[in-house]
Amino acid sequence: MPAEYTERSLLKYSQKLIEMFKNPKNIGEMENPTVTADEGDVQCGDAFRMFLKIEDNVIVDAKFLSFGCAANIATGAATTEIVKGKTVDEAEKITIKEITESLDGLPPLKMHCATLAFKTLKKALENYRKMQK
Amino acid sequence: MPAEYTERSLLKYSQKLIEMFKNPKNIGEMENPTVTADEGDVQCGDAFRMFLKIEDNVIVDAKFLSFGCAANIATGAATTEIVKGKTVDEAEKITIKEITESLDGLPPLKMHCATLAFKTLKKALENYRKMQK
Amino acid sequence: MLYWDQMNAYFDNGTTTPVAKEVLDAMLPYFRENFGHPIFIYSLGQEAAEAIERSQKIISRTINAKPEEITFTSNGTESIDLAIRGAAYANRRKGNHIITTNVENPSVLRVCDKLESDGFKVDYIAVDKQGLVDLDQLKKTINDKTILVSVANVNDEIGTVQPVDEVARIVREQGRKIFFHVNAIAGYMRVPVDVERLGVDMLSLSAHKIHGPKGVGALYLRKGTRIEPLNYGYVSMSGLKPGTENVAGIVGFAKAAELASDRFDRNVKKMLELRERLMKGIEERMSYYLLHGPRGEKRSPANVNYSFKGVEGEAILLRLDLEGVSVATGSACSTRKLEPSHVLTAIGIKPEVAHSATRFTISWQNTPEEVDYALDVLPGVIENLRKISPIKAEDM
Amino acid sequence: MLYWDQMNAYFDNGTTTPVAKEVLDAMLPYFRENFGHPIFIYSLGQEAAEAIERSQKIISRTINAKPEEITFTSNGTESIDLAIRGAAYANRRKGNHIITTNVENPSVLRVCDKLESDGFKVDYIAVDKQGLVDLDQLKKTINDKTILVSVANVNDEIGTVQPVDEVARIVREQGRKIFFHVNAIAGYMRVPVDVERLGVDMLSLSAHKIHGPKGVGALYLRKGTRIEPLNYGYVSMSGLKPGTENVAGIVGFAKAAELASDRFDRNVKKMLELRERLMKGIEERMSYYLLHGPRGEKRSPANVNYSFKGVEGEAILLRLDLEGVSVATGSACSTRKLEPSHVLTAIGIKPEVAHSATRFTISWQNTPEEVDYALDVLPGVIENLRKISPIKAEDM
Ligand SMILES: Cc1ncc(COP(=O)(O)O)c(C=O)c1O
Ligand SMILES: Cc1ncc(COP(=O)(O)O)c(C=O)c1O
Repeated sequence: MPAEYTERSLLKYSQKLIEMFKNPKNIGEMENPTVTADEGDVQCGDAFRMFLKIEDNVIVDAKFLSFGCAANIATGAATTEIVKGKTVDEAEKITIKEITESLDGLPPLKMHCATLAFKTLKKALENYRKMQK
Repeated sequence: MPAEYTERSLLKYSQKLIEMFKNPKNIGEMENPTVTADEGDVQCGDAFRMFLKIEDNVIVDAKFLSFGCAANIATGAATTEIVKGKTVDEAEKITIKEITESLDGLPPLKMHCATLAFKTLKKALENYRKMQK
Repeated sequence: MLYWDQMNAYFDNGTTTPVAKEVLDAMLPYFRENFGHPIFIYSLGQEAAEAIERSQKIISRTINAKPEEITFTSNGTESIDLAIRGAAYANRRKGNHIITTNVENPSVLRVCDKLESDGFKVDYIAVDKQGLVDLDQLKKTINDKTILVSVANVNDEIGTVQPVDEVARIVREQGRKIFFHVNAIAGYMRVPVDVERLGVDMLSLSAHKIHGPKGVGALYLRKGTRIEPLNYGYVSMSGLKPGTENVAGIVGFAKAAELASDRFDRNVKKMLELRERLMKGIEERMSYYLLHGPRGEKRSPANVNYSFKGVEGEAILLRLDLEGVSVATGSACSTRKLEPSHVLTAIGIKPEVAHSATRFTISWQNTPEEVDYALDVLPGVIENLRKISPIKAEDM
Repeated sequence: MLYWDQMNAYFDNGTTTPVAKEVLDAMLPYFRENFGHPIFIYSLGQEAAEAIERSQKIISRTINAKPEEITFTSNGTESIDLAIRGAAYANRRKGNHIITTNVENPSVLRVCDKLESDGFKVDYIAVDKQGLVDLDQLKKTINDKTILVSVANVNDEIGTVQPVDEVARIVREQGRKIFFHVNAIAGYMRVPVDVERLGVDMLSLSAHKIHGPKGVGALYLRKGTRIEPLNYGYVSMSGLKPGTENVAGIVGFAKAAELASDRFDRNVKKMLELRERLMKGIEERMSYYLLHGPRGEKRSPANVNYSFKGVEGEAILLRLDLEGVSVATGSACSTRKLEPSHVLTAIGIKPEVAHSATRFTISWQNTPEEVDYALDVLPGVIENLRKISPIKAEDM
């Protein structure tokens, strides 16, 4: 990154993200999920698990666990919040942008956290499709 | 001068010098001096004139004029003060050190001012010796 | 110990200014309450970082720049060094030729000395009798190897307002990229500065010349301009100035800039009135004086500089100080090198007259009463010193 | 907006400290009353210069140096840069080999990176599991080309007190002159520092780690030691730091040093008591923790650093902040590089455990009540985060 510009913006959280970190929605273990998916790498300092309960192709509940930073936890909460109530088809169309925008953006250096939540969701949905076959 | 040391001491005046500058003794024109001497160089920012009144080989009065800085004026006052009452023989033995010590020292960069006052005194005494021949 | 007397009329604002009350008030919370470190991510740290970002915004607005184009430094000298050497080193492969003028601040000149010892070639454009840079000579001096031009918008000694927009046009006319740095330290909040209108790449500022704290500067660096850092270490906010920021000082600088900018027109009008009152008073009451620098619009509203012939400047300065009037001098005796001011030499003043130069620098915080007090004291001081001088004023 | 809460227990004194009340009081007169510029010769300027000289005297006394051996800088990072690169460039012809350790502060490491890009060779001595530098490796690494050794007396992350006197002895044993720099920023006023006993050539200090203001540092430079300046410009007091000084900041630094030095023994005793109270409390109440750095005398009285397995450090830090407890972390997530602390890696901590590192840094201004408050809050925060983690602490 260019030396001549301030670098602080690279790490700075939005107020909305902080709020979501303070009271993260949908966090915790789920009993009897329809599907589960894991992503991340403890050595890299993050690990993510997502649970979906799906009935009639509709995601009726979503929860997650996170070994990660505030951005990790907040994006997990945001992602599960977005998918709840959506059909699997709809959920498959969700973009990373939707997730980050629901948190008023992420600092550039934390984008990988949103990617992690997003990837875990995709993996869970894939697992679900496989189960259906 | 070495870059690693503070340089301020090179310019700093003693309280005694400042006092002498505030109320310089023996300053002004002298009527009917026995001898007069000039030293210095206006282009270099200093010019100095000394008047001595000598009776029976004793310096009964000394005055000076100065186009110069505070150190110039103070050393002029100190020099004339020191020679007053001395015989010409005694005056010839005066050193620069005596002059500067009477002002609690001069900052290194101002030593040339003491030299100037001293040189003018020597010149005046020489002029006097020449007159005597 | 009567010597260090109560100050009555401070006219050395070109050297430094007292911190404004509002500025100190703005700084205070950043010492003990909002004392966080900008690099860290918890609440206190956020407040510190945001204070610096707000300060960037405020300063940038006063020169029509963008917030991210402002880097804070530890003084104006550091800004100048960073701008000039940073740009020179970054463009080493494009050329080794630098142009400035022979009336620049010692900081600029010493940075250029260093560059010469590094193998760069520096040309110093001459000025006319009023201190105005010779634009024809500038045009002729620019060549294929030229990578940087640095000029002050206002001369700090004699107040000349340089035609920096014409300098900028000449620099831009070259077709290829030549870096243009303006040292705006003496001109800031005295004359308008607009980096967009000027098309300048870099511009240096200092807080303590505008009633901000000492030890805080800023460098404007146009977006996309790459210069080489001069210092290294962990980066808190800016890679060009590593290490922990003087947060309170930066907040104080921004407050000072905001105050002065909000009242810019009023301040300039006031300084002009004080300047004219002082100049008129001197010319009416004194004899054997010589004004240095131009009159009228080409002179900074903050600067008055006269030689009072036949007396030495340091003696004038110290005598005025005893009366509570603070000024500066171009005399050799007040400098380490014992040479008269290079600026006065450049405008053709004889050394024996340069030694008598006495500079009054005005701020918007000065009053007509202070001017009148200085005018009451000055004639006596000069007359007194002339009486004890072996040189006659009329002979100089 | 409850997030940026009232602070209850500030334990990030290793990052920065609030300015002490007496320090601010000492600084205040230098903003608006004694606002003179040290370079000028009239009364106000004299006061400013004398304030800086007094400050040199005060700081020098705290490390058994001479006043003229102290140069003030704009932060600790600048002191380090000036010491290391200044000495390296000045001794370029004698050799190009520099030795430091692999647990130095990022400022030292980035300065060394720059030197490597300038053609110097830098060797990083390893440390043991407690962070103590390997003296045998040091001895073997010194060679004919070695011109500089730089070591911190206290590690800022894990509190290891280095045997700098043994390092100094090894350096001196070489017969020829090798410069020795001690980064004493984390250790100053936590462990004794005596430049004469150590025979150190250069030593770096920073004001904001001892309840002084941010943006002020000092470099001790042994009399007769020649280093190359890194910055250029007009010189006010010191040729190694050109430009106008942060006079108030320097006065504040000296006051902070004087306060801390006068109460040094008492302060150390107090910090030791708080440190032991905190460590005992953590080890009694928590499970699956790992202490980083040594116990007892080889640990700074100001440092406590544990990993709480299975939870990420940034999350701990922000959760504690919500409760009014300020700490630092070795987690990758709180840094720009997204790598875990190089210090924890150097002492052999696995990345997944390093991510959980939580650093408490104590000051003499902390109280037992603050320690107890932190101990009340900590178990809940960790338990809560462990509950939402897919990784089990016992598996790490
Ligand atoms: C024109 C000019 N340039 C540079 C400087 C140096 O700035 P600072 O005093 O902040 O180091 C000054 C002030 O002395 C100045 O007037
Ligand atoms: C050991 C150590 N070295 C260097 C520094 C940098 O000093 P400063 O913050 O004054 O730039 C710090 C503080 O962050 C430190 O703890």
